Amino acid sequence: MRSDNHAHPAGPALADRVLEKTGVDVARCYQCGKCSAGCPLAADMDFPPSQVMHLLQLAAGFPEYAELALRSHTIWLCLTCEICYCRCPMELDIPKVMDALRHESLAQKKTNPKARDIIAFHRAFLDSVRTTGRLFEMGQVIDYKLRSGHFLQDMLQAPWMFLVGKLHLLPERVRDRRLLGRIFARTSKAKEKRP
Amino acid sequence: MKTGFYPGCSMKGSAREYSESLLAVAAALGRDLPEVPDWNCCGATAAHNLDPDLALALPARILAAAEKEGMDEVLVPCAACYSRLSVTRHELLADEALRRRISGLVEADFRGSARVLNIIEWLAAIPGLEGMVKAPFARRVACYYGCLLVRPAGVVNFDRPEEPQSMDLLMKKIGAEPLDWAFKTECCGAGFSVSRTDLVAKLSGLILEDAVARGAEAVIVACPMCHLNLDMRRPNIERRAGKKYHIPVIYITQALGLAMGLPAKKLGLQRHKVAVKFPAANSAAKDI
Amino acid sequence: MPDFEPKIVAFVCNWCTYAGADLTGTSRMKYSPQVSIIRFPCTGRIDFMLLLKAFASGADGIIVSGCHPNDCHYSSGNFHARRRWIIFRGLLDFLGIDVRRVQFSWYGRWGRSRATSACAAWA
Amino acid sequence: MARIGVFICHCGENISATVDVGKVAEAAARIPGVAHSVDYKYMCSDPGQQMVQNAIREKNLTGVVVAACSPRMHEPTFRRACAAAGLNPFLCEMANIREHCSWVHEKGDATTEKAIDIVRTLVAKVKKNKALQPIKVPVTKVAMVIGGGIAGIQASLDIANAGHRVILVEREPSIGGHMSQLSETFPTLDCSQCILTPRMVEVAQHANITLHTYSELESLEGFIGNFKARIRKKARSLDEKLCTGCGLCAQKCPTRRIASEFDAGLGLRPAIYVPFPQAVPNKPVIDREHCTYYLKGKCRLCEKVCPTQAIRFDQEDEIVEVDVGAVVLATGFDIKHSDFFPEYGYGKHKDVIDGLQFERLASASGPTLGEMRRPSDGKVPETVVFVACAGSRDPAKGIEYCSKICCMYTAKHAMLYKHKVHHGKPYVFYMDIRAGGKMYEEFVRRAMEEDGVQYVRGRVSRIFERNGKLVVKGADTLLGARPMEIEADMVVLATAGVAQAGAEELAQKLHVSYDAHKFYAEAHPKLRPVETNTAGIFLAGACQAPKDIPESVAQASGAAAKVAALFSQAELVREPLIAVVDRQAPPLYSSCVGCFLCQSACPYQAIEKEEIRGRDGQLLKTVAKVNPGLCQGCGTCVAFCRTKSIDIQGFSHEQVHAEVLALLNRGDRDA
Repeated sequence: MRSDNHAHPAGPALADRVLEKTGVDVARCYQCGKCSAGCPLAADMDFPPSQVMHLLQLAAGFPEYAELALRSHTIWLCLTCEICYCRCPMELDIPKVMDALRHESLAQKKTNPKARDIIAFHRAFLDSVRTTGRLFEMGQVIDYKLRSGHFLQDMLQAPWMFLVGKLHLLPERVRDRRLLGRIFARTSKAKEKRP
Repeated sequence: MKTGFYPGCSMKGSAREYSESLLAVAAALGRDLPEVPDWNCCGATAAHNLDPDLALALPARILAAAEKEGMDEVLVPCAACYSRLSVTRHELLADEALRRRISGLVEADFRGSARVLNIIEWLAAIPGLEGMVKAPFARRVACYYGCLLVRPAGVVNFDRPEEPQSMDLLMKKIGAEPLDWAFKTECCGAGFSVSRTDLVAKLSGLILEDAVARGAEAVIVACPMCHLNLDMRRPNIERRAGKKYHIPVIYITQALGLAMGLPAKKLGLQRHKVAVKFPAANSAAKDI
Repeated sequence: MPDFEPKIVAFVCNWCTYAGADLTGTSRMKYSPQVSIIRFPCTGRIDFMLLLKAFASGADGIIVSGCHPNDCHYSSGNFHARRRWIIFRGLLDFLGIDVRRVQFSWYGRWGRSRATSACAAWA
Repeated sequence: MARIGVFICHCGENISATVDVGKVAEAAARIPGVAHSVDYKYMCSDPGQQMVQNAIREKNLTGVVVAACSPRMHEPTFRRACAAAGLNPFLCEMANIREHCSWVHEKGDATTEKAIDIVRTLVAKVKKNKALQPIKVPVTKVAMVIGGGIAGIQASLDIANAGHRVILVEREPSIGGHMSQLSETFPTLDCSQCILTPRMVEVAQHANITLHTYSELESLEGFIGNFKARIRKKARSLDEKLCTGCGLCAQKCPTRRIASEFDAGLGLRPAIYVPFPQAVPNKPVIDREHCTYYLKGKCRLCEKVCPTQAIRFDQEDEIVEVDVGAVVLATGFDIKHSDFFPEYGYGKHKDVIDGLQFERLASASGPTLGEMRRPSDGKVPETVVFVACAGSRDPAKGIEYCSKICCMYTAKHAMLYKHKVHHGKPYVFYMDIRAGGKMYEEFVRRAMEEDGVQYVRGRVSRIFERNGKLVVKGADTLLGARPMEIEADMVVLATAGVAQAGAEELAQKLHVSYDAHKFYAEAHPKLRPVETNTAGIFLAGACQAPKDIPESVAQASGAAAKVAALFSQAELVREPLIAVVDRQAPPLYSSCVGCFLCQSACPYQAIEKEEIRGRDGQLLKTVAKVNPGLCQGCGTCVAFCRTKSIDIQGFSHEQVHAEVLALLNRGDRDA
């Protein structure tokens, strides 16, 4: 933990919450830029990974930097492909930090508008798992279209997929679906409690 | 040593041919693959992106079910599921309090006694694979590992995170010529296949560009998501790159099946977007 | 016994562990004041009967620590110490003294952090 | 009745900040036998020492305990002060209430109690101290320098010029070390071999220096002033006296395709070779692992062409025994090679080279005779990327330290490349530029401003080959950390400086301690950088930590000065903390029963047999006797002795028992 002899303005700073949840101490990052250099999507990000780490480093003294990190497009573009963690000289688990920032961004409703489709896809994915226990691809695509509004997307793919037998019309269900329901209920309740 | 089998959702849907070819090969090798009873989805990227507890709960329930069934190891052919199950097992074994909490959450006592195997580990452990080869798969191939088979290294402890060789060695065993290429473990765009197809077109395009430039005749994959992006998204890739890539993308189990002389139909080759054909002559195998 | 304050005596060799403890000081690493150090030229010099004397005089725990094998300033002192320790441990059992009350270990010259952790682990 | 003086130091506030020094002084005063107890702000200062001396005289104290810092710090200071006041120095002990108490515990009663415990322990010990006289030991005024790089050469020359004999042992066929492999050196760009070879020749021709090349230290026994070294002269398969160094054998040798170590694997050499033209001694060596004669028993061409018949195929390794008084360790360092980096291709790309290989490419005596040609196809590289911090400052790769010299030689490499390929485009990927030496910063500025070297701030994530080019994936954190790719023709990795192979084994032969990275440990990082904890063994150069040539030379001269100081005394005064076997009046003469277990335990063979004869010459008993010259005071014999007849002065049974009892305040009753 940070040495506790200087007080924090508004409770534990974002960096401390990240440390507590992921065990990653952003103070160890010496901004060598190797993660950004290897990140496949860094060019599309508003803040490449090394800059997100720097935002976290300064977030304690500058709350607006915490905002930039939580409202960034980066944390949704991150595919957790683990290249950065694999090559980080200080062995910092950056994908895990991104996960933690995503959870906080969702909890505080600060998700970047550009990431709407990505989040819609993940929500649709989990809807299918909650209801059937598995991913029912057809159902998930429909749910995604309703959430994202891209009704015409991949219209040409569907018939082909059906023809080659890759598209099932009926979902495969898990027998103990009620247990799945209870698991989802417990985890979403836990989410409310978190800051 | 009881080996369980966790197919994962995509092998029942968009990656049917991966499941067909795996089961065909397993049957030919006389290995039965009992499924984990009443298995549920591992949550893949969606779960750990949105909810930390759910990301651990879903895989924990799967592993607990496998343990209850007495399975010592579970074959997980899909790289994403393999990663989620491995990470969950690693984190729950490292933190007793977390293990107890997640076990409570899924109402099953996760012990971590079942090891998680990926497809290459499972195939490599089968003795005398070379002996089963009837029609050597004599092609120049680019073995594509993707991200999650070899990373994070501390968790999966499989092969090398940079320039892995295990799939190359397997392909050499069945007569192929694995190429030294530069995109073995670069990301294909994974879960953005539907939500950000443009990014998949970019990343998967780079992969195909390098494979073709090196003279590869096929890309070998071991993950349904990579196959989906590299094969089914080919039109998007080609539209963005402004050029055609005729290189087929096949699963390692399909390549193995072909080399063992199994019929193409049983291996699901007809379900590919990019037809699995190879230019004339240079291979003894007849044109499929 | 919430406020049980164990008295721990550390018999250390001058070249590695004593120097290690000095460096623990220069780096201001904290550990419990219950641990006190008695300096010997080498662990080879420590007569293990002295440990019984220490237990008899009220020591709760004892640390015996010197240089890593092959690093001994006198080349072989610590080998003799290790052999004596193996026999002495049997004697402790025989006498009914809990072997865990004695910790025998090597702290190399750079092991100041381990010197701290051992003391901390004990106290 | 003991009259002990206790002197408690505040050490400024290093001690008084957490220890109530007044209370310790009061408690000390109450200990039986303490006649004087006082605390003062700076005991080690002159007034502090005066207080001790005055107290000794006024209260004729029989013992002194100074409660302050570690005995390893100021024990000599206070023992000298006591001696000056007429008290035998070995009746003065240090109670370590700083490093072992005030610095490591929080302020509070427990800390003060512990300080009092420590003082009481040492007071109990001092009461049992005896007055001892130092031992005089002869000094062999011959120094052995291990390692013939610039540090070893400088140390040898300085010691030899101080009038003492030097034995220089070098593992390679020639002295010169890494410096002989360099092209030009920063910050002056003067040619490395031009400034080095004269020194090498001076070493070869110096009357006081005996040079053993292609040799390694087999073992070292003894102690400061009295070492006995055994040096293994590996067989060169050559009679050095006959050989004139004409080089005919190397020209004619048919086995020519062996990777040259001197050229860092870029050039080739024959089986019988001289590492480089200016080698000292300029005598070839036969590489028995590759020479056809040793492999298949054929050829022997070199023997036929040698004008002086100097080839000796049946030559054996030779062990040379020498007595030396001091050893200087100057074994240098090595660097990681490109195969150490998974993300840079595990060394499979021929054109991804390390710093030493670049030096060879740039060197006039190199495989490309100084022309800038890349190893794979000999083409002149148009774009070269230099990667700083390759392996250094990388805890993930087990090397967390900075190797200190790479920023400077990387700037130099970029400049040398630009001087040789004017239209070339050099890029340097860096994290921080560390150019702290004299004229260093100006040198790096010159590289940027005059030679147009492009510096990109960021670490390279990956290097891979794509249609003939090396793609360097990096990012510039000063431009928003946008990933960028440079298609380079050649990449030079400024790899981490690490310890030499075999550094650990050598350290164990010399009982010298070393750190986790196998760099030798200096006695004190700031105040005794050229000494080790082992008396008589000194350090110079990069074997202690990566450093540049100026520092290595300075350290070498420092070590040489230490050796010269050691040799300036006729005899060496050694602390009398040695073993003594009990002697008594007849008829017992000694409690020793002559089992001689102690003799088998003694690592220094310092225990001899002494026959005690009656007046009529008849042998009464044979007892053990310690040779004060050999005994090092380790005390192993003491713990072996069944009858407690042998004891170590300074750590005797009485003293140690007193300490244990006092520490556990089982009170030493007697006054």
